[in-house]
Amino acid sequence: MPSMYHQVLIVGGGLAALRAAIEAKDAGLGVAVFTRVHPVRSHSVAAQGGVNGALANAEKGADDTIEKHAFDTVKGSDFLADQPAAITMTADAPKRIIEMEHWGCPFSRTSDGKIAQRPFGGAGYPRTCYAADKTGHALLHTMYEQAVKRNIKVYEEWTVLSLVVENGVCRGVIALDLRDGDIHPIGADAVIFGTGGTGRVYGRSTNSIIVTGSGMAIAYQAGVPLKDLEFIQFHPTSLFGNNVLITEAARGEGGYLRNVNGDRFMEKYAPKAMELGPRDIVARSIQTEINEGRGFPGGYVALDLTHLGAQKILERLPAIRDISINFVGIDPIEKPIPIQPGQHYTMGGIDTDVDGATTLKGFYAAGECACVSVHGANRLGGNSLLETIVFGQRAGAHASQYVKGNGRGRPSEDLLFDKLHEVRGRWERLRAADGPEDPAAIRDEMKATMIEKVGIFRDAQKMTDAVETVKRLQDRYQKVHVNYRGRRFNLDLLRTFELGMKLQLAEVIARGALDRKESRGSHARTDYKDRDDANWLKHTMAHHTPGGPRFDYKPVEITKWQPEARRY
Amino acid sequence: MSVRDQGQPAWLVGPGGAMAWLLQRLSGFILIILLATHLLLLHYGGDQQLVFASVTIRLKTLLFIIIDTGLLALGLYHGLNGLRNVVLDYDLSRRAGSVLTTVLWIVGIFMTIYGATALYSFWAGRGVFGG
Amino acid sequence: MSSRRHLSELRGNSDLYPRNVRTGMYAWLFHRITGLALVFYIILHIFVIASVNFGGGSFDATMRLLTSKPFVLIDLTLVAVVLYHSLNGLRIIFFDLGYGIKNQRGIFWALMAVGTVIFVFAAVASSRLLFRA
Amino acid sequence: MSITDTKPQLKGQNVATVNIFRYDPSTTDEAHYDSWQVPITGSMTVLDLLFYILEHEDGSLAFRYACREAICGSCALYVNGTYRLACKTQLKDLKATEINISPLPHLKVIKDLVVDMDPFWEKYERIRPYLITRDDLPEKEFLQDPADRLKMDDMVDCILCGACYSSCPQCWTDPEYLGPAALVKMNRFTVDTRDQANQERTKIFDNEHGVWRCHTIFNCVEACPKDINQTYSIQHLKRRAVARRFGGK
Repeated sequence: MPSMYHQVLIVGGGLAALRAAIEAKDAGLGVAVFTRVHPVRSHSVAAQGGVNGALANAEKGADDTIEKHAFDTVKGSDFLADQPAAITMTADAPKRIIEMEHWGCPFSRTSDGKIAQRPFGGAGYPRTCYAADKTGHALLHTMYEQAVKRNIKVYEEWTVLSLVVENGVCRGVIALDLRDGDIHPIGADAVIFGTGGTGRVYGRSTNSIIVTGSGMAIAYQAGVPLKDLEFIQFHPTSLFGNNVLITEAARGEGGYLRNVNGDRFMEKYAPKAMELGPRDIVARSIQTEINEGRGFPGGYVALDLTHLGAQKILERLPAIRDISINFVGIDPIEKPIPIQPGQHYTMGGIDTDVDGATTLKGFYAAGECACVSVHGANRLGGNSLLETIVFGQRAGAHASQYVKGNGRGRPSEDLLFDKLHEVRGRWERLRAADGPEDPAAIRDEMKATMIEKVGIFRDAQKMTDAVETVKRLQDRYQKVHVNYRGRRFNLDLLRTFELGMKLQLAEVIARGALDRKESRGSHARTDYKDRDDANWLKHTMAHHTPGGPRFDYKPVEITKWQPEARRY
Repeated sequence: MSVRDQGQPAWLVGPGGAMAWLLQRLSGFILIILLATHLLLLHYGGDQQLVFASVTIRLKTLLFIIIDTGLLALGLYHGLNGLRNVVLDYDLSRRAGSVLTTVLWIVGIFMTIYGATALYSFWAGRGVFGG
Repeated sequence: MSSRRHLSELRGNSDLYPRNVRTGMYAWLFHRITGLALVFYIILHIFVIASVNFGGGSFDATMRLLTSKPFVLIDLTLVAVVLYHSLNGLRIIFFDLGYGIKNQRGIFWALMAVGTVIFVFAAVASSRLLFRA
Repeated sequence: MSITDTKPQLKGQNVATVNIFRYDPSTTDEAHYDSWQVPITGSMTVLDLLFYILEHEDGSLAFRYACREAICGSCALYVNGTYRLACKTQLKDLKATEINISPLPHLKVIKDLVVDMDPFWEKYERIRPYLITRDDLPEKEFLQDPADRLKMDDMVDCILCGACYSSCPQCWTDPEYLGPAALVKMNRFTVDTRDQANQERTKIFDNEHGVWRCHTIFNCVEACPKDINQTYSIQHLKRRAVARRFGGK
């Protein structure tokens, strides 16, 4: 069977991937989307609170500007963000948001009919555009509608296993069709990854179960460096019990955080911003309350919305209400929601420039899997949806340009099939794996280790432990077994395969964190409590080697604002 | 095959259905009124026995003729269109659908004429078949 | 992909027909059954009435048969069928006008209560035929 | 801990009998149910249960999952005779010691609980599920009254899980019928003040495989895990089609 070929091959079905696909399709190129789940099932759909853009629609935000948005982003990032990238993103923001509106996104409205904006953590103005508390759902469905309109070919339930590289140029991918278990080589002139973060490396994650980080790992294995992966965001408010996200909008709309004594403890930690401090600070504050015994039994605090009144909750936060009724049986109109911090976002990722281009020619990345870097050490709420639509578009546009200028056409069958045999060999070996180790046990231990030892508060002791544990788990993974050897929809095999990639990423995260001897943004060390701009104002770059990651560092681009102390 | 072309298929446009739907509702509603009258007067009103003599008398009254003609025509329309709706629920090709519609119209018109001969013959003063 | 093959390919699925039939589906099923019954009845009815064209004797004979006790019971069934079909038809018309869609069950049972009352009246009226000397 | 972290211990736990529909058309012609005794914990959901079986009992089980918070629409299943999202259905709410899990009825089974949603997506695509504008776009956003936005509120909540499509008797018998989800989407655009394609849209839904096949049976409303009233939308479209016949817009 001859190989398949598409000019621009998009991997992933979320907002960034679809936005890139739309851009490439509009550029007149042959586009195909390969996605692990149907596009509308992608994790973008679960985003709740909103998307930031300096539209200045809200009354209190009338003098909001792109520059202020960029500054808030940089300050929120604890100055690790590349400032030109942050400026690019915030400058594109209004265009992209208006475009989504023109495409039909059902944004909530102000009384004069404009897109409504609400306050969000770490932002000086209400600039988070929203569609109730289902903004990701509204945006993703709109984006998919546009993909349908453009007749973009979607390969559903295909998962990419490897990149095909020839002389430093990306020439395609090797992908698995989950429905019949066949592995196919697919040639391409440009490959764009929009594969999402790596949340499920951690326990207590708010992410979809499909957020495995496999896209990052595949790029990493192909020699593309991963940047700043140790910066993992912990969302302050995830539902106690199963860590379903409770949006920041709950606080943006005026919700209070209370400890077991009923105190609004945020006045101790961020007296001005209170509950609307940036996520790293609020998450640490909550964890401190819990650690110091002022949490509720079991380890949680309360998110109190009762004073907002039924009407506001029903109008602005209906999904939050549904979630807490469904999962913990509590109606936030009547009682506070039990919450705890949970892993939420991967600030780091595949190293890209503002056009999504990587060190590997013809290979692009956008969205959570990429690290441009606009989020630096801590992402502001509402900037992740923005990142997907801005950098999805930019990656799509730049990849199209690249294909038009440097397109090499169909790669040779030899190249593709050589790679296919290699990947299929790995896959078949795993399919036959019959060792003593249970993959589920390895995964559970990895997740527990990561959340406990490379979690909100970190120190050398815990992280050394974590690195050792991950190494040990990687050894155990070599002796793993799979329970099912069939071909069709073999979840057991796929999940075990993904576990191997997760373990690689866990190692990158833990080692990068151990090496970074300072506290910055989400990376809070109890043994190095302060930010150290003299030594650590730089990006961690992890390169793949057979023995584990090799690290070097890259300077942060500081063009406009000099680092200052972060107070809220 | 798990790959789906997200094409815009040439959608089978028409035949509409709005009028059929609306008339089904209208005829249904009028039928309820007519039928109530019909049943009240014919069976539950007064103490009349249903015999040939009384029926012929009533059938000579204009009001009854109007009501009964309405019942006849609308009842047939409503019933046969209902029948058509039932059949259309089962994945009929467009061709079969139009054949069905035509057949039902013919049946309906035939039945209406046949029923009407009975109604109007008495109003005209005699049975068509010389009764 | 052909959607027309589904039913045969699904044979293994024992949940082919849902067991959780609820008010709305019962209402529709009975509406359909009573509707079909009434189509056949109306055709029969036209033929019977048209028999007046064949002369009085024939008609009176038919009528005597139709007012005999068993037929009064059949007649009552007919009343029930017509009542159901009319009242549920009204319910559908409400929905078509945009009313009561969110209270479809309540409306169904309210109309059924109305139907029961009317039916009792009809039954009393018919009983004169049943118990006549 | 997250959904897959806990392996419940049998000791001192409640145990439920779980029957799961099994069918792999690539290897066998016969479908059957497999039964397991599974220890259940307080807040365990049907999805947790499926993961438990996948990881500890039978690695061959196939099912769909993603967000586990009732927003992605992957895991609509037929559980104890009712359409449910596996992720938001807690076992204790089923109030049963025996749990029967089947794939969405009336859709072709790919494997076990995974069904072929292609007919569903095909209908979705037919209705032109995207905003159509004709005039020049405004420089900034379209202005839309909050009251007009509110009209779409019910419809934009749809997560396209397919439960309504699977529950609709018209979809069972007429494979060309657009079905509740697609018609809800259609209504979402017809009531959107920004959309300018109502004329074309009417042609798509005003025909014998369109809205007129809906007989207000309400199975879709009963099945919907997001409490969307599909019938409301479909009835709205019907009235629009009639109004259009008489020169309405």
